[in-house]
Formats: sequence, structure tokens, C-alpha cells
Amino acid sequence: DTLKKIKDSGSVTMGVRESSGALSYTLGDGKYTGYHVEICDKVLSDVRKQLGLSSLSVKYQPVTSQNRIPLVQNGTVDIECGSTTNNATRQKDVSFAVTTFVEEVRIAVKANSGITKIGDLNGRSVATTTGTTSVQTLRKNERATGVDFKEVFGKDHADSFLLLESGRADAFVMDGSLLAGLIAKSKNPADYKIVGEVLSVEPIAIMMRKDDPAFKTAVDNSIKAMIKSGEIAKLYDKWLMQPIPPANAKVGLPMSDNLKAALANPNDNPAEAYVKK
Amino acid sequence: MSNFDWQVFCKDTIEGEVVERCFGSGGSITYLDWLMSAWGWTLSVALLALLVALVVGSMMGILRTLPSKTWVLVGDAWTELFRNIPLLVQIFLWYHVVPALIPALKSVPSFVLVVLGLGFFTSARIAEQVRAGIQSLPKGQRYAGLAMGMTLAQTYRYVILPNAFRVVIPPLTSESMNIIKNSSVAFAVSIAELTQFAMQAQEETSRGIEIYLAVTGLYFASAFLVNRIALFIENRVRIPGTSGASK
Amino acid sequence: MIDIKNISKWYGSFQVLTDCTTNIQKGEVVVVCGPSGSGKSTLIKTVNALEPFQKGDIVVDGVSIADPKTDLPKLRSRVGMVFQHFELFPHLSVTENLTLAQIKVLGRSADDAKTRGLKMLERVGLMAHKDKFPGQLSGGQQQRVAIARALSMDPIVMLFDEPTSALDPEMVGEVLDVMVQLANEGMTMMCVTHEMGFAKKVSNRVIFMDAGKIIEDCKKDEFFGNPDARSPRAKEFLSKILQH
Amino acid sequence: MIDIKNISKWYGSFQVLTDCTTNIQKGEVVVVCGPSGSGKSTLIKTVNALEPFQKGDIVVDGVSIADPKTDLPKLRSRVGMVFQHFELFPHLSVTENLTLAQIKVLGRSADDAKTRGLKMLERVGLMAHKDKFPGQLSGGQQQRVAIARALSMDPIVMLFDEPTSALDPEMVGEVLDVMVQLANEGMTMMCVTHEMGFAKKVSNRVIFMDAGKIIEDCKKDEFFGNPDARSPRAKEFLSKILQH
Amino acid sequence: MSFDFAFLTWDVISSFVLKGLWFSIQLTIVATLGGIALGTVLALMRLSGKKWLEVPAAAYVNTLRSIPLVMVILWFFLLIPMLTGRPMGAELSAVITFTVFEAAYFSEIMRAGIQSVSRGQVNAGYAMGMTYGQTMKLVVLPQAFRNMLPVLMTQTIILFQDTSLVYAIGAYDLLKGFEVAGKNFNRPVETYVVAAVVYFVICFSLSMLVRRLQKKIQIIR
Ligand SMILES: Nc1ncnc2c1ncn2[C@@H]1O[C@H](COP(=O)(O)OP(=O)(O)OP(=O)(O)O)[C@@H](O)[C@H]1O
Ligand SMILES: Nc1ncnc2c1ncn2[C@@H]1O[C@H](COP(=O)(O)OP(=O)(O)OP(=O)(O)O)[C@@H](O)[C@H]1O
Ligand SMILES: [Mg+2]
Ligand SMILES: [Mg+2]
Repeated sequence: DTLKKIKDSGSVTMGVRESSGALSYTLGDGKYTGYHVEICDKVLSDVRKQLGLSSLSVKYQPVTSQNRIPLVQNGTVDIECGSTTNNATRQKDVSFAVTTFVEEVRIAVKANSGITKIGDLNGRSVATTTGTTSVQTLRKNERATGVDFKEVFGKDHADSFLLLESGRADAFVMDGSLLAGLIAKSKNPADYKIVGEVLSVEPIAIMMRKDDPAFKTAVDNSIKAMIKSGEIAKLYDKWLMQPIPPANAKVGLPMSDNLKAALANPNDNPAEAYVKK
Repeated sequence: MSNFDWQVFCKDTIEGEVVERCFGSGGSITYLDWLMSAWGWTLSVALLALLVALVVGSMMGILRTLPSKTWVLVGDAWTELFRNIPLLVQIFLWYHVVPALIPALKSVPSFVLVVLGLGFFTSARIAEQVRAGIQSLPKGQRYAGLAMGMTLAQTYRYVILPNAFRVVIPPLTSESMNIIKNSSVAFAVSIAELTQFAMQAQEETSRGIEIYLAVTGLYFASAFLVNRIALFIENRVRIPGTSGASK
Repeated sequence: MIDIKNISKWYGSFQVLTDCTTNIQKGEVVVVCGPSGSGKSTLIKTVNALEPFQKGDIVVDGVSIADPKTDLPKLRSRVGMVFQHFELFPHLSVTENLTLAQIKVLGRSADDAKTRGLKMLERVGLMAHKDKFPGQLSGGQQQRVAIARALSMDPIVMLFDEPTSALDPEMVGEVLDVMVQLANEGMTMMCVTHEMGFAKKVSNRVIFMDAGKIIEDCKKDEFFGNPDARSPRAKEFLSKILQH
Repeated sequence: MIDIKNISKWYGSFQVLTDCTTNIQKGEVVVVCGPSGSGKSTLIKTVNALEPFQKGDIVVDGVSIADPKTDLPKLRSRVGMVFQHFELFPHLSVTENLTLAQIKVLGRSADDAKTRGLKMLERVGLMAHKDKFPGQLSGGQQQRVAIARALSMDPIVMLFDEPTSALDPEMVGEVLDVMVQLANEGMTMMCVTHEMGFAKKVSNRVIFMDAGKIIEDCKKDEFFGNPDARSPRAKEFLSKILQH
Repeated sequence: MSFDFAFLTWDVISSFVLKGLWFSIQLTIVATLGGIALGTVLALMRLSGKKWLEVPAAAYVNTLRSIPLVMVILWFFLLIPMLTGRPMGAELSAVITFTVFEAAYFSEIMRAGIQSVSRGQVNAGYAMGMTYGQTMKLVVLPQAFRNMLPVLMTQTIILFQDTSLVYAIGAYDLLKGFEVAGKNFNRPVETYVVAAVVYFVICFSLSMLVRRLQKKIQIIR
């Protein structure tokens, strides 16, 4: 199991993302940082104390949305600190720590486009990113509301945003934090705004191997302690409200009610549990 | 973990429920439907791009063998430009940068752009093969054509090209197989082809292994198909009395 | 018929031909010989403008080659040429090889071209092979087809560039036979060849080249009959090639 | 020295050699001739086991080639061979060409090999070119280096496969001169060649092949001096190749 | 749309791009050398005339040449650890995959190279008493290698461009360096333009080098 592996080897591999908004990203030169990365750093130092190790070397393994689950499964990555949605399908393969972030899928549009809700998208083109759950969300919404729009897929978020920026798409549907981050870093943040209803709500959590209750407990306990001490709230403010490197732009996304609820009552419920609310 | 779940292809793409007979009906589609349509996109992109590549590549390759320095330069420049930048970057430039400079291109569908982008990229390689093929012919053949009073154009048309064409079939076969594989970059510009399917479907279903197996299998089958067709053509045009290239 | 006037040619800074002058009358058979690299092939190719030259002029049947207004393809269509490596078109059958240029260049009908081509094929004794492809023929047979192909264009002069040097020794004879016959019928011919037997038998004149220059240009009898009057280079060459 | 006993060889169903038998004594010079494709090259290559055969046996200096226990590389190292296209190693200098096999096969020291190699190079008159690469030499020079290379292995017999047929006519002489000298010094030689002058001058015996069979195998004087006693096929061949 | 290259300071380039460039170069060199070595073995197997060597080598080459490199990369990355039970880093995995994959292409080139050496050269080696191994090592392969050097180099340029496909497993190459910089500053267009220029300069210089080589080789021959 993971705790034993960490103890024996004195090292642990953290899965990180090159570019997942403020949650997990690289500063170049092999340095990774972000809201979830910092939470994980703290969690791992708690784990180190628990195991009685004097030092613990943390290896960063960049992962992509395609390979993160297999990598956790096959043991390459011990703890994934990116921006992975906790859902029921995935829970069959991996397990998640208590929810540390709640993502609300929203719509970003050009400020002068006049679009304010999903209904306005009828006959327009909507961008989203290949390999994300937003594609499914969009598809479900299209079916449910009868709104007919054209989907264009970017190969990554920057690409999708570029579709919006260059006018190839009229809207960009994606996780709110990512949208806020992209807008903040864009050449003219005032040109864009996030509008409309929340299309879906997804708990984002730190991911670990399945069937390793000892490790999960250690991680969960560490996070719960941080929630209690208010440290999580501080980190949230640091990463999502204040200017962050490298561009020193503010994401500026206040904590949502959903996240507040999740922190008030720490749990690892999958996304399906949020739909019903 | 190695127990496969092939049922995944029979699932509806919205509800995630297994559908009877695996093909969706009444507007709903299954992953199998989607996979097939993705294959169709892959083949369409690849084949159209191949057409562009063959036409442009042959032209550029021929230019590079002409006696005129100017034409050689044009051919050389084209080849160097398009083969020294990674395909993915070229596609990106076609989609995002070129339209920014030439606004008229903004309304061109991404399918057309990717066909052109992939086609031009491959044309550089084909130009290289065609040039090598023409230059591999004995110089005497060109002299023989001219000595009979044919113009340079006639000599190319009736003597050099028919021979060079046969010489370059094997390398062109590999390029054709490459173009199928390279068509995977089309996902970068929102074409719902196999790679995009693989990335999206494995995200939605978490059955990466099955999805990748199926997609790899289809790529393999497509490349194999192209290979067979090329072999068939090669045998059809084989000249009696020559041993042919496949020795 | 062919008037070569002070031709000089350079490849970059390397001079291949230096001030070559000679003249071939209608009905004459002229043999060109000389060591390898002496410029024989280059000289004969300038005659139908396959190789451009920088200085001098060549007038073929009254048409100047150096004149930029000259229609070179048309001029070439009237000059037959046979190459060392035959250069039949490998993707065309023998008959197609014979008719292609007649149709495309002379504008003859397919039927006329075929009649004419097969007549020439008959003449070189290869009627039986008319539907084969070049790759299916022996070297000697290919070279005879190549001669027939050139003849079917009704040339006013025939150029040969070492027509037998790529052949097996036993096939040399069959090609030389055809050439001897042509010469005897009065065809004007310019032949680069080392077959001194052929030169002795049918040529009127022998030109000897070395290092891009025409060193000897004299009547056959003079060339072979009076070796002592020859330049040292020519004498040495002749001794080498006639020795064994 | 070389005893060829009832050799037959097939390529698939096509029989290249049919029941060939002959015998070469020490010091003998044997010329093999015949039309193209008659199996001359194949026959000579069977002698140093470059071409396997299906029936019969060849005994070279007491060693049977057909015997599976024979160390073929060792046998080949004692038989010198010269090819139509020289086959010098283009990536090695002349000296390296001469020493490579001496060092790697015979295990000689680099110094010994060089001494021996250069001695042979001297003999073919090319000492001045020892540091050049094959591509920088003329065909005749390359072939002479190839002969020196074979000689530097101290062969007990030399095989030649059309050594002059890829050469410009004026270079044929220099190679034949070396071969004549070798023959006069008593080297055992088997030569495929169409140079009838050479055959007349130095050979002891002439073998004539056609369609994979040895048709004539007789003393030189008998072969050239008594054409009427020859088979029709040999007569025809001789007439073709001596005609011009 | 306006371009804004201001964010691309030397600091950004050195921290985002150089690491990727270094990895791409390393990967290219290792995979080229390894691929040529393995490819040569495969080529010799295919030309051995022995069915039990020919068939597996041909199957290997044809299979790998029919599958997109991205898929091969993914398969190796995901499957090898499952088979060996030991995880493997993205970089190591990329090196192994590229070597194994490029070997298929290099083997085709080496096969053509070996066939470009005339049968007569092989016979000459044998006739001097060399064994098969000596003939290959001393006569055929040096020439095959020389004849094919330009083609090998061209394939290496392609390989250098293809290193960008390691994005699929999260390894960090030159293009990835540009992309990440572009994303974290949200300036994808500008970074792609710069990437195109950088790739062009590197690959074009290499292909000029190939031409020089080609001319040199032609003179030696
Ligand atoms: N394209 C070229 N570029 C540079 N030099 C050339 C070119 N073609 C021929 N030469 C050189 O010009 C000289 C004359 O060549 P040419 O082919 O006319 O000789 P040749 O007398 O026909 O010789 P051979 O008997 O070998 O056919 C040679 O030294 C040759 O190397
Ligand atoms: N590898 C092969 N496979 C099949 N047939 C072959 C092969 N090599 C040679 N042959 C055939 O064997 C016959 C004899 O060939 P060989 O090379 O011994 O003839 P040769 O007398 O040396 O002719 P040449 O004078 O042209 O060199 C020819 O008909 C040839 O086509
Ligand atoms: Mg010549
Ligand atoms: Mg032979």
C-alpha cells in the first residue's frame, strides 16, 4: 500500500498539471504550483510526520486528462493534485479525497455579444475543450433544452479560448475557474464576461489509488484539519482572489455556495450527488 | 484490470446506458455510432489531403527538376518551408494565425483548412520523393525524348513522368500511410475524427484501453487498406520485362 | 549539311570543348574517336542542341542552332540520334516506342506512324518483337529498335554516340551490320565509336579528339594508312586500342 | 589443382549449369568463353563456392567444396578473384583495400600486410596512387588494383570474370598486360573473357560454353587453328566476335 | 487580432522552453542512435533469407509503421507498467517508445542502404575469405551507412519534429515548452508563431547540413 511504499522509498510521486488554471500549473523549470498543489504539499508533509520520516522527497509527474487515471492505477502517480472531477464512473477505478473545490460549469462570452443565457446560444457556435466533461454537459443541455448550437472543440483550454477570442465561437463553455483564469490573463479582460446559469456542478478532488483506505484516511484527515483551521479558505483566497504568478493576474472567482457547503461538511460525494440539489 | 468491457461501445453517449443492438436510433447515438463517424472523418480528411498532397507535391517535385533556376527555387522554397515546421504547429497557424492576417479566410470551414494544411505538409515530402524519382531516371531518357523532337513538356508528359511515377509508388505508399496517421492532428481544429473520439470517449467512459484498442485497430486497418491499394496499383502498372520494385 | 564552327563550351570553369570546327557533307560517314572524357559525346550532342554551347555556331541543313529564334524541337526532329544505353522508353512497347514521336511531333496519324515504324523495324530484322517491351529484349535487339525508332522520323542525318559499347561482344556485330547497311545506302552519319573495324570499312573521314580539341580530322585512308603522319596522342591511342 | 566434376545447378526450375566437368592443372591458363547467359560467371563462381550447386563436386587443391565440413572462407582466401566491375571497396583507400583481408582473414600484422600489399601495387604499376580512393582512379587503374588486391593474399589460383568488359577500349590493354605477365610467370588462371587476342597469346586451353553446358574444351591451337572441327554453335559465336 | 510578444522575456523562455528543447534534443539523439542500431539488426534479419528471422522482423516493421506514433506512445506508456508491474516515468517511456518506433523506419532505410550495395561487393568480400559477419561489418554496412546518411538525417529531422507528440504522456518537449508558456500567459498565437520560427530555423539548418553531406558523399563515390 501507498503509506508503506512512501515509507520504504522515502519518496512520493505527485501528479500535477501543466496548465489547469489556478488549481495546478507549472512555472517552468520543473516547478509546479497552484491551489491543489499547495494543498497536496501540506498533506504530504502531514503524511511525512505521521510516518515519522525526517525527510520526504516529492517527485512531480505532469499528467494529462488522458493519462491521469491510468497513471494513478498503475502506480506511477501516488497522489494526483490537478483538477479531476470526482464522479461515479471514476470511483470504480480510483478513489478521491474529500472535496476541496467545486467547479461550476459556466458560459464565457464576449461582453458585447448580448448573450446572457444558454437559450441565446440558439444557432450560434459554442467552444469547449476535447477530453473534458463539459462536452458531455453541453450535449446533455442541448438535448434537454432543445437549443440547437454548433459545437467546436479546442484541443486545450487556451485553444478553446482562442476560438472565442478570434470569433470562431460565440461562447466558451467550461469550468468557471478556468474561464475566470483565462479571461484574467487575456489581453483585454474587460472584453469578456461569464454569464448565465450554472450548467453543471462538479466536485473536484485530489485523486488516489483505489482500495487503500489507510492512505485515503491520512489524506482526508489532513485536509479536514486544514478546513477546520481555515487554512483552506486562506489558500482559496491566495490562489483564486489574489494575483498569482507568472503573469500576476487575478482570477477573481469568489467561493461558490456549493464549495462553502462542501467545506462545511467535508465529503467525497461524486458529481452525481450534486445534480439532485 | 485486464478484463475488457466491450459493452462500452453499445452505450448511449448521453445517458450512458447500454443500447440494444449497439446502434442508436431516433437521434440518440451510441459510442459505436460515434466511432464509425469518427473513422469516416479520419478517412475523409486523409484522402482529401492526400489528393491535395499528390497534386501539389508532384507539381513542386517537377518544378525542382526543371532547367529553370527560378522554378527550382520556387519548388525548393515550398519544400523547405512546409517540411521544417511540425505538422501540429502548421495546422495551428492555418487555423488561427493565417486568418488573422487574411480575414477572408475566417469563414473557411476548419475541415478545408486542415485538408489544406495536412495536404501542404505532405506535399513537401511528396515533392522530395518525386524529385528523387525523376532524378533517378537515366539522364539519357530526357535526351532521348528531346532528341526525337519532343518539347520539354512532351518529354515530361510521355517519357519522364510515366517512368518516375512507377519509381515513386513505393515511397508514395508510405506517405499515404503516413497521411492517415497524421490526420490525427485534425482533432486540434475541432474535427471529430478518431483521435478526438479517443480522447473524448475515454474521458466520458473511463474505458481507455478498450477505446484505444478500437481506435488503434481502425488506424491499422486504414493504413493496411491504403497499402493494399498501392500494391494493387503497383502491380497493375508494372512494365513487362522489368523486375519491378518489390523484390 | 552540318557545319560546326568554332564551338567552345564550359561546365563552370572547366572547358569541355575548345574551338571545334568541322563540316559534314550530305552522304558522308564521319567517325569520331578519342580517349574517354575527351568531349566526344558532348560534341555530338551539341549538333542537335542537346548540350548548349557558349561560343561558335552550328548550322544544320541551313538552320543555325545558336540563333535564339530557331525552333529547336523541330530541328531535332530532323536529326536522328542513337545513344550508348539505347534509351528506349521502358514503359512503352516496341511499336509504341516507334510511333510516339511520329504522332506527337510530326503529327502523323496513328496508322501512318505504325506503318512507317514497322517498316523500319522490319529493316532491322525485329518484326517478330513488335509487341514486346524493351526490358524483354537483349541489348543488341534494343539498340536495333533504337535505330529503327530514329529512322522512322525520316531524319536527314543520324548521330550515334558509342552505339555498341554497352553491348555484349557477340551482339556488337548485329548492330554494326545495321549501321554498315545504312552507310551503304547513303545516309549521312556522325558516329562516336571505338570500332575501328567499322571505321575502316565504311567511314569517309575520321575525327580524333583529345581534351576537348579536334586533333585530327582526315580521310580514313590517311588516318589508318599513314600512322606516322599522325599526332603523337592519336598514335598512342590507336596503338592501345588496336593492340590486342 | 581444380577438379570440376559433373556440376549441375538450378535457379528454381531453371537449370543454369548442366553436368559441367573440367580440370585445371597447376600453371595452366584456361579461358572460358561463350554467349551471354551461358553460365560462364556462374561456373567460375562455383569454383570458390560463391555460388552453391546442387549436384557434383569441385575439388580445389585437394579440398572438396561440396563437403559440408569444409571451411569455405578459408578456402576462398586461397583463391584470388577479379570481377567485371572491379568491386574495390569504395569507402577504403587503395592501401586499405589491399590490406583489409590480409589483416582480418589471414591475421597478418598491419605492417606485414602493407609491405605485401604495396609490393603487389608496385607490380601493377600504381604505387603513385596508394593513398587515393577507388573513385579517384580510372577503370583500368581500378581493375589493376583489384588484381593486386587478390595477389596480396598469395592465392594458389586466380579467377577472372570478364575483367576487361567494363573498361573503356583504351584501358583494356593495360589490364591485359598485367594478366599476360601473370600468366607468363606461371600463375594458374581461369579467365572468363571475350578477348580472343589474350586467349590466343597466353592460354593453354579454351572452354566454350552454351546454355549451361561445356561444349568445347580443347587446346588453344586446336580451338583457333581448326575451326571446322568445332561445333556449329562455337563456330557461329567465333565468327560473330571476330568479325569486326 | 493583434500580436503581443512582450511576455516572451528571456526569463520565460529559459524557464519554459529551454528544458523542453534540451529534452527534445536528447530524445532525438538517443532515439536516432538506438533506432539505427535496432533498425540495422531488423534490416539484417529481413535480408537474411531465413524465414524464421524474416517474418518476425517484417511483422514488427509493418505493424509499427501502420499505427500512429501517438497511439504507440500511449500504448507503451500505459501498458508496459501494467505488464511489468513497475511504473515508468514519461521521459524514459518516451525514449524507449521512440527508439522502438523509429527502429521500424530506420530499418527500412538501412534495408534500402544494404540493398544499394551491389551484390558484387558482397561477393568480393566473400572471395577474399571473409565470413558473413566480416563482410557485413567491414564492407556492406559502412557503405550502406554512407549511402543512406542523407536519408537517415532526414528521418532524424522528422524525428525531431515528432518529439512534439510526447504531449500525450505529459513529457516535456520543445513544443510543450512553448505551449505551456503560451497557456500560462494566455498567448497561444504568439507562442505558436515563435515555435514555428524556432523549429524552422533548427530543421532548416539541419537539412542544409544534409545537403552538404550529400554533395560530399557524391564526390567520394
Ligand atoms: N554535367 C557535367 N558537368 C561537369 N562536367 C561534365 C558534365 N558532363 C560531362 N562533363 C565532363 O566533360 C568532359 C567530356 O565529357 P564527354 O562525356 O563528352 O566525354 P566523352 O569523350 O564522351 O567520354 P566517354 O568516352 O567516357 O563517353 C569529361 O571530362 C566530363 O567529366
Ligand atoms: N540469381 C539468379 N536467379 C535466377 N537466374 C539467374 C540468377 N543469376 C543468373 N541467372 C541466370 O543464369 C544464367 C547464367 O548466368 P551467368 O551470369 O552465369 O551467365 P554468363 O555466361 O556469365 O553471362 P554474361 O556474359 O552476360 O555475364 C542466365 O540465364 C541468368 O539469367
Ligand atoms: Mg561519351
Ligand atoms: Mg557473366
